[in-house]
Amino acid sequence: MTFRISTTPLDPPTLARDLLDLRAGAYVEFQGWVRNHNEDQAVQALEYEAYVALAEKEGARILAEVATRHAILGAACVHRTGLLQLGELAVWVGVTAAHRGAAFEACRAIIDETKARVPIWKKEHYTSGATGWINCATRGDFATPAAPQPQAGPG
Amino acid sequence: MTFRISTTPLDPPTLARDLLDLRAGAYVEFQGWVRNHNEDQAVQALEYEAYVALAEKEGARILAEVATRHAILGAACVHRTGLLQLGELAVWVGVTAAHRGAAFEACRAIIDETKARVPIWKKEHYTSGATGWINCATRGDFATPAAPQPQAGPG
Amino acid sequence: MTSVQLHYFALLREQRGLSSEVLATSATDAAALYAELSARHGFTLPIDRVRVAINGEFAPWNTPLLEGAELVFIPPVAGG
Amino acid sequence: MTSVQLHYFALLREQRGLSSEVLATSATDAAALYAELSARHGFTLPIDRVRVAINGEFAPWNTPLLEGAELVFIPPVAGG
Repeated sequence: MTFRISTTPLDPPTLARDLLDLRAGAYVEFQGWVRNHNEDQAVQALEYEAYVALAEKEGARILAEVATRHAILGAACVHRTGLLQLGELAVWVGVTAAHRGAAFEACRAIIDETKARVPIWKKEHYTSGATGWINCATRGDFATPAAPQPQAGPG
Repeated sequence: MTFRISTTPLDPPTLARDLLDLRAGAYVEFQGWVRNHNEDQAVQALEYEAYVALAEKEGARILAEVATRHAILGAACVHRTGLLQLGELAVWVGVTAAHRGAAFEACRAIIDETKARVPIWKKEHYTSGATGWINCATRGDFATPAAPQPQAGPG
Repeated sequence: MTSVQLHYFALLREQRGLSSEVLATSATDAAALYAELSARHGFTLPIDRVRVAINGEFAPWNTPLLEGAELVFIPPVAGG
Repeated sequence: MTSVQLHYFALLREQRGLSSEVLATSATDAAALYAELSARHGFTLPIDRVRVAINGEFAPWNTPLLEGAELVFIPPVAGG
């Protein structure tokens, strides 16, 4: 159960290796890739920034919470920071379980909670030359609308 | 969109490579591993057998159906046959989509439908020396209960 | 008599003791043929847990048997 | 006056023009400090879209400022 911020490229097979478990019948993996558009804008690159100490602490809490709610055997999440090009891997989540239902649900919950709660920020660089911090627009001009604010405080 | 039966080991990174797509923001993968137990019995190995021609036809229908119901960009599934040892990869599903919701739902649907409809059979070899074709028990003595029968006729 | 080609998989292959055969039968549809073979070889799966494929496609049990047809009886599947 | 350490990330880092600073303030809680800095540096994010972390943990906005505390204002997150 590790949640880690990485400044270097992620290699899924290497990451998955730590989750090998002979009790596991199901392995579900999520990869978030830098895609070439957001809403109607053409994207050229993404820049990720994290408050590493708190991100890893909050991420570990997410993994622990998910493990109490779903019958999983293992779970891990690694998130990149820095400037990422189109097609690059921004976030990886891997989950093992005896049965696939728990693995799918836990994997989904981990990425959902990570996006909602972990102090990581994303700046889009558009092909037009403009840039925008996602969820930070205050006049609704270019970035995506803010997600609902998570509750203050851990947990 | 390919569904394939393979008599040789599966390599997830190689399989995933065919799904790379700059429009995709989400990639979800399922791996079914040979686990060391089923219900309360210790398993030593699994033997998979397929009616290859019909399996690949039915599998292709599943992928096409799922693609009409979910906003995905690509999907593939490969299933092993032969004798597999503990920890070996029996089935691999990969799905890409612009957004993660569709990728998770489609991946889950593909493995669920594959297990329910595709003519592939699994024989468990227990450490006790006994064996059993899964879902084929007629006296409820050792194998898992039969799944609900799918409708006759192509999907 | 109608001559058909049969392929067996999994439990049915083991209970039949072979993978394929060509058979002359007086059965007129797939259901009757399964009943005939069950009686002869002691198949343990009742027909309502089995499906049939004819010439490479799933087919209804009451499909008439045509000369040269290829049949596969499909035990409950268990991929994954 | 209370002396606190501040770290800035993302939009707030750009609007502040630096990543960290040590600041002496007369604000008595985190909310008052954010208001003070917003007025001085033109932060565009209203306080209800920002969270605060004190000494490495999320904290309520009305947490009193203690000498030497480390504060981070957290803009809306967007991982993934």
